[in-house]
Amino acid sequence: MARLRMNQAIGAALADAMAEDPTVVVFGEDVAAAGGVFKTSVGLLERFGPERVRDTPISEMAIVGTAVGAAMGGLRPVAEIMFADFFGVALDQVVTQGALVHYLTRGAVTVPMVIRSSVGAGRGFAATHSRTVEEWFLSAPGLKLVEVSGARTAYGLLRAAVREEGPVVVLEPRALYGTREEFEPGDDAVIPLGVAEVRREGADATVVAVGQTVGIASEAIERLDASIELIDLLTLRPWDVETVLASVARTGRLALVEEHPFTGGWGPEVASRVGQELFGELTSPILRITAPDVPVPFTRDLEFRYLPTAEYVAAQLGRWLETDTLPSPWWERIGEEV
Amino acid sequence: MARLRMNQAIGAALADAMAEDPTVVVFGEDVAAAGGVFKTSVGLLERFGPERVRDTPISEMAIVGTAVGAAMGGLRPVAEIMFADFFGVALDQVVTQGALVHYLTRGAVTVPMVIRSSVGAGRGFAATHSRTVEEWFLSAPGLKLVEVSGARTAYGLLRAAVREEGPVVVLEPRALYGTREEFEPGDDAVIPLGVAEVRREGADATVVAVGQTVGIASEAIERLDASIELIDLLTLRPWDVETVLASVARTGRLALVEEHPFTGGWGPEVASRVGQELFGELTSPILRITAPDVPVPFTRDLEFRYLPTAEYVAAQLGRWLETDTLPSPWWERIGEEV
Amino acid sequence: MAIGKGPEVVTTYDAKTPLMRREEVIADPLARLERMMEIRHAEQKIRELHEEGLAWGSTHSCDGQEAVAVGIAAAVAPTDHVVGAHRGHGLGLALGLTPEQLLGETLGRSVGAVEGLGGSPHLVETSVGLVFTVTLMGAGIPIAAGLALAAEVQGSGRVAVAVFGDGSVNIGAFHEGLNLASLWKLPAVFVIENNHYGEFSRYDRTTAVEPLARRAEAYDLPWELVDGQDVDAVIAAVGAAVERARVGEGPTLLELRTYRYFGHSRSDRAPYRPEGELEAWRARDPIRILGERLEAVGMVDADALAEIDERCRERIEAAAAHALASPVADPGAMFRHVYPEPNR
Amino acid sequence: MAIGKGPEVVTTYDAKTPLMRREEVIADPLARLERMMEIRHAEQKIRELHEEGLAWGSTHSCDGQEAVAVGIAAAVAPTDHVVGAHRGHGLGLALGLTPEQLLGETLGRSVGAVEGLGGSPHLVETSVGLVFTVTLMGAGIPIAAGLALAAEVQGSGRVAVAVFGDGSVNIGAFHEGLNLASLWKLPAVFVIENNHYGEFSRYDRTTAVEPLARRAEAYDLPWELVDGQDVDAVIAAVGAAVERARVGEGPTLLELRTYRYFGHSRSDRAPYRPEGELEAWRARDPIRILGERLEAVGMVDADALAEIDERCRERIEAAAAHALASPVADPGAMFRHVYPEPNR
Ligand SMILES: Cc1ncc(C[n+]2csc(CCOP(=O)(O)OP(=O)(O)O)c2C)c(N)n1
Ligand SMILES: Cc1ncc(C[n+]2csc(CCOP(=O)(O)OP(=O)(O)O)c2C)c(N)n1
Ligand SMILES: [Mg+2]
Ligand SMILES: [Mg+2]
Repeated sequence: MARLRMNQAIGAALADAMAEDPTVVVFGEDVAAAGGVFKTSVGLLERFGPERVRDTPISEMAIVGTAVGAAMGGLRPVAEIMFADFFGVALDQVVTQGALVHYLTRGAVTVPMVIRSSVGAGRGFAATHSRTVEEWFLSAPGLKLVEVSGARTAYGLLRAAVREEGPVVVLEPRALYGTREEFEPGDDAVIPLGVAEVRREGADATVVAVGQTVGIASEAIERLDASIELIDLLTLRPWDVETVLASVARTGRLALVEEHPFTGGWGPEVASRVGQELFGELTSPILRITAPDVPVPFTRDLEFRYLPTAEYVAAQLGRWLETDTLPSPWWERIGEEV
Repeated sequence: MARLRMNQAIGAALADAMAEDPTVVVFGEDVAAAGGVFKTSVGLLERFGPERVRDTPISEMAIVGTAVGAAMGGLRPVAEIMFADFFGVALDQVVTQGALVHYLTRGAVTVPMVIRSSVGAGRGFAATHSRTVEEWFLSAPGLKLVEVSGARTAYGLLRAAVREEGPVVVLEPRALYGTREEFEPGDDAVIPLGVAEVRREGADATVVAVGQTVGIASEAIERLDASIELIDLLTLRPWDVETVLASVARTGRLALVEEHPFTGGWGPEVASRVGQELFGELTSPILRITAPDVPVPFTRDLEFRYLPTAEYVAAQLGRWLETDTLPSPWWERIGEEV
Repeated sequence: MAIGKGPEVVTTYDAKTPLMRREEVIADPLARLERMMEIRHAEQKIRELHEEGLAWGSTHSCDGQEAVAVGIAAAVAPTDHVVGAHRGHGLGLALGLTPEQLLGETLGRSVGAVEGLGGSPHLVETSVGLVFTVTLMGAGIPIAAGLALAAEVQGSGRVAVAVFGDGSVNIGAFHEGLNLASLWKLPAVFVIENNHYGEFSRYDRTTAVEPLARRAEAYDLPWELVDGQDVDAVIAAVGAAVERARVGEGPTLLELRTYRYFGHSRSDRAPYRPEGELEAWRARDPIRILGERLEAVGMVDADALAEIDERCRERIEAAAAHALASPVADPGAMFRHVYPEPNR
Repeated sequence: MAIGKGPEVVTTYDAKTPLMRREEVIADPLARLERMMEIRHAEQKIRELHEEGLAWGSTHSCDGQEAVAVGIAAAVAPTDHVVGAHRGHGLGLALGLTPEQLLGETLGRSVGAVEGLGGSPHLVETSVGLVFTVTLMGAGIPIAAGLALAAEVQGSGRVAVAVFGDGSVNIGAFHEGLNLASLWKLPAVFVIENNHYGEFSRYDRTTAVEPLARRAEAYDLPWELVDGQDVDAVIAAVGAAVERARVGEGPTLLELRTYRYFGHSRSDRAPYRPEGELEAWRARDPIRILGERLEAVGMVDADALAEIDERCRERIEAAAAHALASPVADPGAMFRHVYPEPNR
């Protein structure tokens, strides 16, 4: 068993993938000589050499475009976009080029590329470097999208992503890079895409979380005296409808804990679908615990007010379970006691 | 009263805005000398001159970035991105730069810019030129997003957008550019942002539609022998929650007619919110009539199979009203009689 | 290799595969002349099909630019990788695509290059290295860099070629892709097909440098300005650039000067052309230039030229008839190939 | 004009407004020297605050680059518009931002330039033309083009200046913005602050041209390579470019060669530097260069230099203390200014 930080687990996944398959190459801004700004690729250059591990200029469009082409040409590139907000300059290459190549060549050309990127708030990177932006990818035919929630899932999902025949975007909550988890790296640790994980079982309500909100939700649930099932969605496209529906059908209640602002993101998608499929079977309205619809504020107090904290999540879940009605979010109660 | 094609209405709105306010400038690819590839800015160059009406290179990032800066500097730019799919190379300037300037300058700098763009399928432009991509903007704090549904709303919303102090993205269904509507251009025709329009009243169900699906839904409703209320959402961010809730509270049923594929887009947003707010008050599950989760196919038969047609919408609505359960979408019934 | 075979093509009048068609163009000046005529007839036919209401959607013709397409096809090996752009009918046919594949795609039939699901700009035929056509301007440039990276890492000896228009040199992807390809000395060739207009704008009104290929200096790359109406000049320049790439000397930026005889797309009557410009370019018609050259050395005479031309006309007519008689894909097709099958 | 006033600033030790601070820098070489020392002390203090755990988040120091910041501030009018980037402490102070505004922002206090909601990179002070700082590389370039367009359409006589790093010349926005600004002959100045590294990569490993400013030729623009350690050289070059822009001769691309003494951001110990490089650059310290120059002409002596330095230290200490004693914005602040108030 290894006890790895999430960034080390990502490095281990990259190394194991490169060792397994000589067509795997890694590139991005400062991923080679420096091992990545978040230290997710330390040692790869030394071990696999400069042909397969490359630093790029600050050119996100070229980074993704080169990954698309390299994958078309028979490599399995794993490219890094340092902060997911930067997809704003390179989205075309992900969703309009890379994701459509297989369809538009009627299967003649595949694009087995992985684009990794860090997401989320909680590290003081402020408004332009803290979003999760999953909505940019959620609707893209041809693409798969995962968001890891710790060292183990980062390792397992990244290994699986590299083995996919089509393009995969892997989102990594940057607040978790330094957190540790114990697990055994290797083939058995590979986590198939498209399958959610039930993190704890429960009978009274189902909570679905993604990325760093998995840990937050878990902590919140521990504070409550209720039997709550916690699901880590892991893959956002295609998400595991069956696992979620089966759980909610049993518990009758669904709450989502989202880092994304209330409008958009993966939450409405899940809420809308479950609401359709389990119409009449829910005992309370679907609760969405989210960030507010504002840019991520810098100052620490506000950033951690913006992010749903375990305390806040516990309070919201508690009120909801007690009353079977939706508690208003904190921002509708500014001035009142929270 | 004028009977204008939608592209003419847009040209009229631009001309009226430019006449009203000397700080309004218009630029984009081939919008000046040629009057726009969709003929939405015909005659502006002749009337307002080359300082205020400009052709740009094929440089979407520069187009939007220049609009951001021009707006910061005191102009009211209306820039065109020819096809909304092209925002894939310029999204950063819209959501990470333009939309955040006011927040990050604490109100000291405003960005009164409008970015117009054509969206949608139905014209044989194929996979990379036919998406609606509203999800790229829906979650962006600081941004407003509208989608017009014909000549009258195109005129009215564009005029309102130009008068906004903050950035607005205006989506124009390109399949409607050639369709005509009768209305009186001028100040009274301005349509405030954030307000949905009830297109027809009804008691048994509420249908919400956006862009070209408004007309499709309207035609579908006419084929049905039921009392259906039709709401044209018009503004997608912030959308008119009140109008929709009031209607659905009365009718007890909500169906959405969306051009977007099933996953993502504005639909889940509305469905999720209404499901939360009117929990227990709906008499049937929320129906979403959408395109399938695939790239837009080129060949005509398939493109019009991909798009929800009036016939299909009528059939789905009819089944839903009859059974109060969700009819499966056509793609789950391939092979069966549709 | 991730790139498999293209779809099986049912040909009517002759059994030539794309690869055979390509080999002819590489080997034989007469075949090049014939291919240029074939392209001209194909464009003419596509216009007719649109006028008759038999074809739909957007389409971009390349009449006048045939020497660029055929020259590239002759200078590049079928095992090299080419990324084209939206105005790709000529490049497709030149590289080896059959007329049925082109006409079928334009008409949205399942016999088309990509089963009619992509439409006229989306021509792909992997057996001759036409691996993708990119319809967002410049987006193919970093993709070609990536193909070249694959070639380099694999040591395959392949070269990657991106072909794009004069209007596509002002987009970010051009800049980022060329810089990266130069830094990594990738085996790539970047070809600006300067047909003088990007949609309705003359290139000198949108690009602040002349000639366009001079931008290569900003990336420390060699460049050349080439007569795009002379297929032999195109072959020489592209061939030299391909050779440089293949021996590890890195990318080249070429600008091939040419001209499009018709509008940007179907509806464009090109009112923006200065008077006399079209006529001046028609006087340098690439088919005529090659035809006269081959006549001068006795490889053809007027009768032979007429005969070849007629053969091309017939071939295109037959292909169109075949495509028109072919089925449209079933609705299930739009669900196929969205995602590849898992391989392990 | 859409640009209103910045937030009211409560100063402690002196009542100088940003505009007064800016006017000093424009008028007086001694004030420039003092401002450079102030910047150096501010960076030192910010590092300390981070080490003490009093500041949080990412921050980028510019020790060694002071002459670039102060030279730009002296050459550009307060009514001109400047778009900065993430490494902007020096540029902010030079343009007139008060130390409280900088320290307050870094510490996330409401006394900060943008109420602590933006953080250390987001320094704005519209009263001196610092209208935005852009933290995505190169994104400020087309924005500056837009500001210049506004100036041109309004006939305001303003010039727009974008300042960005060597690492930001390979991003699409650079290419698109420069081409557009050149075509439209906009009153803009584009300044590459080449501090030799973009994060951990030396500029010559990521950019395929030397010097970087030569890229101007790809846009038919004039360019100059400037000694960024000599504030007077910076003033001369930026001043000339501003003048060209103001009289309608269009944009210029400048490359100011400088060096950052510390790592890219807090955690970076800069192991990638070649041995001796830092020392060589420290030997060309911009504060020393100007100090010696002013000493040589008798404007200061060693005592005076020590006094100015001490004054700067105290000013920064006072500003830090003031900021630390100031409140953090209330949660409601994150909801304010997301959207502007409607004006009609
Ligand atoms: C990024 C992007 N912007 C705009 C367009 C719309 N568009 C399609 S073709 C075209 C003109 C391209 O000109 P050029 O590159 O010269 O190619 P040509 O059509 O002359 O072959 C434009 C602007 C696009 N497809 N992609
Ligand atoms: C588009 C984009 N890509 C990457 C980054 C991450 N990043 C922040 S600073 C930086 C280095 C910038 O280098 P340079 O332009 O030389 O400025 P310097 O830090 O040296 O002042 C990078 C890559 C970013 N902010 N934006
Ligand atoms: Mg062209
Ligand atoms: Mg730098």
